[in-house]
Amino acid sequence: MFDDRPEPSGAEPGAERAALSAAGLHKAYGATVALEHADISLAAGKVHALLGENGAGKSTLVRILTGAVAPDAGTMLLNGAPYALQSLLDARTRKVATAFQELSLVPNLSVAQNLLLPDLPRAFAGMVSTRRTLEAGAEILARHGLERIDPPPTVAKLALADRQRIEITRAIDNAGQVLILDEPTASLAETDWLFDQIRQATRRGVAVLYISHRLAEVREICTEATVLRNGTTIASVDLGDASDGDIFEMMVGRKSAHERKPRAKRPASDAPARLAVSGLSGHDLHDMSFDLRPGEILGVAALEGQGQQELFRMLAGLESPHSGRIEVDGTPVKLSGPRDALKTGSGIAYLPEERKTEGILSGLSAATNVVLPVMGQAARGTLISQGREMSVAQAAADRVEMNPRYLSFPIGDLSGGNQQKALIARTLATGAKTLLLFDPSRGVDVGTKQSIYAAIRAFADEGGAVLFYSSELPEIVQLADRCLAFYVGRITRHFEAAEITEQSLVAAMLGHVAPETTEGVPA
Amino acid sequence: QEKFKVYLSLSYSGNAWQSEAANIVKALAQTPPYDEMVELEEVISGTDPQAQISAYESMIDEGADAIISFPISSTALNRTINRGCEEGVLFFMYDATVTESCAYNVSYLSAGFGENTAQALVNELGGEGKIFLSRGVPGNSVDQRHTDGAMHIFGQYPGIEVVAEYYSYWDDRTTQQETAKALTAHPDVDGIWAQAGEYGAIQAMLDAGDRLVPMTGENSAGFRLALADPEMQEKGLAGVSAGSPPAQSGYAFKLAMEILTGKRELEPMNIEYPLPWVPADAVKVCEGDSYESGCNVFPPSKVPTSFVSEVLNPELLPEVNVESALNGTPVEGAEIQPLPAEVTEAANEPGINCTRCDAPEDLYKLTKVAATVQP
Amino acid sequence: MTDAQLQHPTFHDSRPGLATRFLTGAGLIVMVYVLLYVLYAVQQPKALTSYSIAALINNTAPLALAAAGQAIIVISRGFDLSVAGVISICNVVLAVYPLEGPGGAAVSVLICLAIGAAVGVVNGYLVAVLKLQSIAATLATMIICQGIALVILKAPGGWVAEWISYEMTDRLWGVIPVSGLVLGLVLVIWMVLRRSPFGISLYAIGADESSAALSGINTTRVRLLAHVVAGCAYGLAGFMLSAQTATGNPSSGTPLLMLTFAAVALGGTSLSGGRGGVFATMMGAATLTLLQKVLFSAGIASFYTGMFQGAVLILAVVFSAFLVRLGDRK
Amino acid sequence: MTATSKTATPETGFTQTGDTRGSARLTRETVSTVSVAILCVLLLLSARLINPALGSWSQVETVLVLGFFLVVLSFGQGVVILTGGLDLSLPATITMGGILATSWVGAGNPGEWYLLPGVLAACGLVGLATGAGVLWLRVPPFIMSMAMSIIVASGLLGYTRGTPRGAAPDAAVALMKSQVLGLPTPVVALVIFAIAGWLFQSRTVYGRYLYAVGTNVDAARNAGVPVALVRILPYVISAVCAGFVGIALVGYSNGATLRMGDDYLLPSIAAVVIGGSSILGGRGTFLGTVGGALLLTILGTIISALGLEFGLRTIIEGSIILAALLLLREELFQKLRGLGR
Ligand SMILES: Nc1ncnc2c1ncn2[C@@H]1O[C@H](COP(=O)(O)OP(=O)(O)OP(=O)(O)O)[C@@H](O)[C@H]1O
Ligand SMILES: Nc1ncnc2c1ncn2[C@@H]1O[C@H](COP(=O)(O)OP(=O)(O)OP(=O)(O)O)[C@@H](O)[C@H]1O
Ligand SMILES: [Mg+2]
Ligand SMILES: [Mg+2]
Repeated sequence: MFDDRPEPSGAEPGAERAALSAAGLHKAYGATVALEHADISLAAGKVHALLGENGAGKSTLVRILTGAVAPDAGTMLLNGAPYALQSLLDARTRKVATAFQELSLVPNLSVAQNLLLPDLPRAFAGMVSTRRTLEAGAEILARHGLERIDPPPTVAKLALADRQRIEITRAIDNAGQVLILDEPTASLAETDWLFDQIRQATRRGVAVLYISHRLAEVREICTEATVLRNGTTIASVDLGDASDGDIFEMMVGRKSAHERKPRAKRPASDAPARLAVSGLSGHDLHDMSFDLRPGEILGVAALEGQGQQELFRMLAGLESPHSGRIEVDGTPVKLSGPRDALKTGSGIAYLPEERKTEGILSGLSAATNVVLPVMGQAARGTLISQGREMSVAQAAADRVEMNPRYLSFPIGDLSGGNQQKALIARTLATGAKTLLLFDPSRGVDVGTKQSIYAAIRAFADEGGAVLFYSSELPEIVQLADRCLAFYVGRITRHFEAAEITEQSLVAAMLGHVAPETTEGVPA
Repeated sequence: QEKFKVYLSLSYSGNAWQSEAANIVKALAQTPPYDEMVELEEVISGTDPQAQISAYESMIDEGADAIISFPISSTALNRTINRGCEEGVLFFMYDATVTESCAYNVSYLSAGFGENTAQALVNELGGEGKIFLSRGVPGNSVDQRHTDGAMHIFGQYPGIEVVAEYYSYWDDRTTQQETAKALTAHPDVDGIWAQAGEYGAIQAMLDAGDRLVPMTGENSAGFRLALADPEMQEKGLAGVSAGSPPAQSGYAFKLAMEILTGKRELEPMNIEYPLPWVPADAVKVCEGDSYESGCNVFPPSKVPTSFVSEVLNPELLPEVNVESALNGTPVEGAEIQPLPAEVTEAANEPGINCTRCDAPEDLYKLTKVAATVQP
Repeated sequence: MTDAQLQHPTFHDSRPGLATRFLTGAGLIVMVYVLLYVLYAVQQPKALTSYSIAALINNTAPLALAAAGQAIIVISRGFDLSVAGVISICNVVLAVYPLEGPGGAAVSVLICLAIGAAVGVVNGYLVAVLKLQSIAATLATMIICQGIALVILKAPGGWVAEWISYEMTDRLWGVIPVSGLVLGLVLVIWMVLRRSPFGISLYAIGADESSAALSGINTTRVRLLAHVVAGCAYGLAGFMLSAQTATGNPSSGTPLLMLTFAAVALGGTSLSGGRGGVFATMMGAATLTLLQKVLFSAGIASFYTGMFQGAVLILAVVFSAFLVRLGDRK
Repeated sequence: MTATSKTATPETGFTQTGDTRGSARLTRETVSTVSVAILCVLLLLSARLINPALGSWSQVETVLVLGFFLVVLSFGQGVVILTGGLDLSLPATITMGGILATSWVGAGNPGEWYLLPGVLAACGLVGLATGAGVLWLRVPPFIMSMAMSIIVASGLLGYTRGTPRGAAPDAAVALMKSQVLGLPTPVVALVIFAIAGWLFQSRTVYGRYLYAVGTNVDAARNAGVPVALVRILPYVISAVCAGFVGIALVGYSNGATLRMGDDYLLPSIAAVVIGGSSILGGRGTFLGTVGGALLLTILGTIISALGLEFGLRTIIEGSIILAALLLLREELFQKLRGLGR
């Protein structure tokens, strides 16, 4: 099975001498083996993709390469010299920098300070010079085309996407030798900025390790790839001569299960709307009106921060609209919170945006995380029966093809993708007839993505209604029956199934008004 | 004419002792003719010396004529008191004392509670046996003085073995729990020397087994009644009730008033309050509301077991009764009676009522009992 | 919810205005203090004499210093109960081994700082290196310290050096209280610390330790250092307390324990870390001591003063939190 | 939250059945609970070295009787801590329970069967106020409960004017002084309470909610947990527990004082933390807490049997607590986890 694993020396396709190479890395967390036997080798000036299913060990490998965790076994070389790390700082001094998937910015420090940590410019008496910090920060931002972002305010005040940009910028700025990006696009709607930055870096001769579950992206920016499966390097390939099918097979160890079937046309049902929104306005929302019918999958396409967060939060009862009406199953409602939303009418279940801070309950088992909204079902009388909890959770897990083995783990120990699966399983488990999914496949591997799509479709086919936002246009194209495009808090255009193409979506997302609609803001 | 401004400054309130002492003063201040002459204000500043210092400062600023106080520390307040004296404020400390020489101390501390009760216990035990020391508050000078006195006696009797020594914070409940703990290690104890909270020790003994031992303690109604109770004596209880009398506050207040009203020149600064001393056979339950005809404890129907009996004093405080002690109310038709002219001066107790002074040789001399057994 | 703006091409400054920054900082508590002082002065004219002011500051100093140390720990997202123990030890040491004269005083200060630092190192090691929960670890060290204090001095007594007890509570040229100068000095030191990398890291680990670590901050060192610095503050508090009470008491620190937290909260420092400051905390402490005076001169029935203290505590916190939210909203 | 091994779940997963990397077996809860229990026993046995009379059954009985108070208290405290709060109002609420029990109810009162619950309800109101302040006024629990403590305490001071009156209700005395199956009632009560408390925390829906909210309020809200209820109720529970302890204490020592609660605050927190809970919430089991409470009580009885001066005793006590904390450390647990592989 490891037939085509390369020699540690690094004689992999199309590479001159390896900038950074690692061989035989092994890492176990207590009883959980995250990495079995990983080899990888990056070439200077090249972008190398690291592919693998959720939980394959990518982030663990990343943590090792950056000194965040120490490997139990294995050797690492940087430019031929042994590369042994005591701490994160070591990596930094060796000019190896990382943008982590779970961002590593300090919320209550200013953008500038975050960019410059850990060593900030000094004034007299060893004090940090605020002025020079801001200047340096502004300078870095400018260098990476983010003049838009203002150095003084605290990171907490930024939108998730901008936080990710800062994280990336910091990494790129510190990366003299090696740049590691763990799912940099997880919350970026468009990749142009990122890819520019990466290309600049490679021009400087920096070796880049790029982790993503979006093959299209990977093919666009990367030349070669290493595939991890179950913590073991399966192969290092030249992306030129590997088809998606090959890669999928290497990742999962079997032929692709789901072919991309064209979206099954559903007769636009005339059943009363599950969810009807009219004239909804709020802080970032202006006069939204649309409705969502049973059996329908309604997509939302927008650059980040166009009001979609607020819309979803309002529909989940987390924020109250300034004006406008929300109707569930034909009756106007005032939702006081997600629990209330679950209980109103046929029920509304919500998948929040930020997995780490709004989604998972890290200490608790994945099973508990899945079953929580309907704990009652797991209880015999007043007492919860472990058995039932498991079986309820498993039923839901199966619908998203999540390995039941993970159910008994603390969810915090699962890989991000598996956490995401668990959260979707939760929304399905609630039995709600309407789902609000915010970026349902964020940080999820190709195979998982297909199973999640399948689950969503199946749900809709059973008469469920789904409203979802996605930062990936292909996802919308593939999944949505209808689609709304937002720009600065307004619906710029309604798409019917046929009209949904990436081009038209992009236009609408950028505020270009389609001929037929009148309102909207010119870019 | 304009009333005297008198402050009553407690460190903390919350146990029977403190509130009885305060109530007596309140009652006296409402008893004619003082009701016309005194404006009394009570201040509870808490267990923090800082707070009492700040309270004194405020009282001085308010132009107090006299401050009657239970000081939280024997030394921490000195500088403030000194300033007060300069501004002509009269300071009277009761029970606990201060070492500042310009303040009056009215206290029984010098009367030898520790050594006398210790000797009484030794006598009961015939000079040998295992005993517990149920002490007061750790790091408190009063507790230290009592214990030193007691150990001075116990030290003379090789037959006496202190098997456990614990702090009961002068509180029934704590005494009971600490005694219970000590009993697990020493079920065979022969006697208990206790400071306030003594009634808890009795309950702990009864919980542990149907057995009591000779013990000395302070003045809780529960303890006195138990001492006199034949049933308890059956079980082996014997001993004496002595210790800190809340009545000191009343005495201090009356002295202060007599000075303010010019009825008295008070030479000695440290005045000794006589040590109450009630052996089992001397316990007598009162019918009325005050200590007439030698009775010295009130029945449970009138007071809680934690009630400190030595709050009344027929010759020093004839004006007040048990109701005054419980509620701070004056007695109908009572009038303030003049105090006996002469006062007993207290012996020097370095660090307790004087600074850089020498204790008399006979500091621990026995005043209430004689040794009936020799070492 | 400001995502939309961030998409606008127009340039946005989301910094709170000067006014709000003042209000959300030490401003509120300063105003409260001034207000209370006015109340106090109205009822008690003597309140404005330099003596009363000095007396008040003397009274405040120990709590203010102790609370300052506590604030540093709270900002780094911890609790420190050992403050009670450190103060007690310093107090009994100064009372049992008095060192006369200015020289003696200097040595005494150093001793106190050393004691505080030592305990701080132990706490720091337990919390930062051995990863014990701070509240638990410091509970243990507090108990141990109180034991040590009792071993050094069984019962209240002993004498703090005359020089310390008089000079440290005196007024320079009959006006400026020395204790006030000490507080000022500590503040200056904090100003520097806060702007030092240590200070910034302190706030960082308070807000999000793992991110701070991934950002290259040596969280272990910062935490350890924080406990040492705090320890020194406690030591100083013990020194000032001794100067004021002029005597030793093995349990002198205990009453200050809860008060330090009250002061920290009054100062608007959030107990969940990453926010707040030492100056505000000191003002909080000052407010607590002043409150006693005000309630006294207002003639509140002594039984019920607690009610007012509690209420004030809640109100102050509610109000400052409200202002902070105003600031954020802007 | 027991962990099942991969063999426990046969190849039901659609994908990645090839992932044969092992999973954790022991949970930190079990480990810390067990080790606290072991520590208790060791401590009891080692006591014999100090004094032969110790380690006897009678000592165990005393420990359990005295431990009863702390166990009940630290249940309330633990529930609050589990949700990421802290309850400093225990001392005042204990005292309140005691004072009301003696002054409202008192000895030989036929109405005690409804008056005593009334007392508990009154204490519950204090908790309700604390919880409300924490939730709606957004006052940090630490401060809110501290303030409530000060307020209630001074209220009681005023109410009793400094002298608590009356004697213990008969029911309270019966609870503390009677025997069941040849055991002191408190001992039996403790066992029942421990089991009930554990089931409540670890096996009921509400219990799970507690863990969820303690782990991450926002995530819990998104998961449909009734956050408001789950954040307020613990303070009520804690206050009721405290009130109950107040009544029990009154029954034990037949009378109330205004300071009867003071010595219980720090122990109640220590018990929870030693029992392996996180002070930040979301982690810990009640059985661990029970262990912690008993550990502290045992320590107390042994310490007081040492013939040393108080200072040294205190030092030893602190050191042993510290030792216990170090033994129950996260790292050690991680290592164990590694062994359990
Ligand atoms: N700290 C940890 N403790 C226990 N298990 C861990 C820990 N970190 C990672 N794991 C486990 O190691 C495995 C590999 O995790 P890792 O994050 O490297 O996967 P991944 O390839 O990044 O997955 P994804 O694609 O979802 O990000 C996962 O199954 C995870 O459960
Ligand atoms: N120190 C730690 N303790 C506990 N869990 C940890 C620790 N470090 C990492 N983990 C968990 O192990 C998992 C590693 O997977 P991670 O989410 O990093 O993979 P990923 O590749 O970034 O996710 P994805 O690719 O699905 O977006 C994470 O879920 C993380 O929560
Ligand atoms: Mg990952
Ligand atoms: Mg990832």
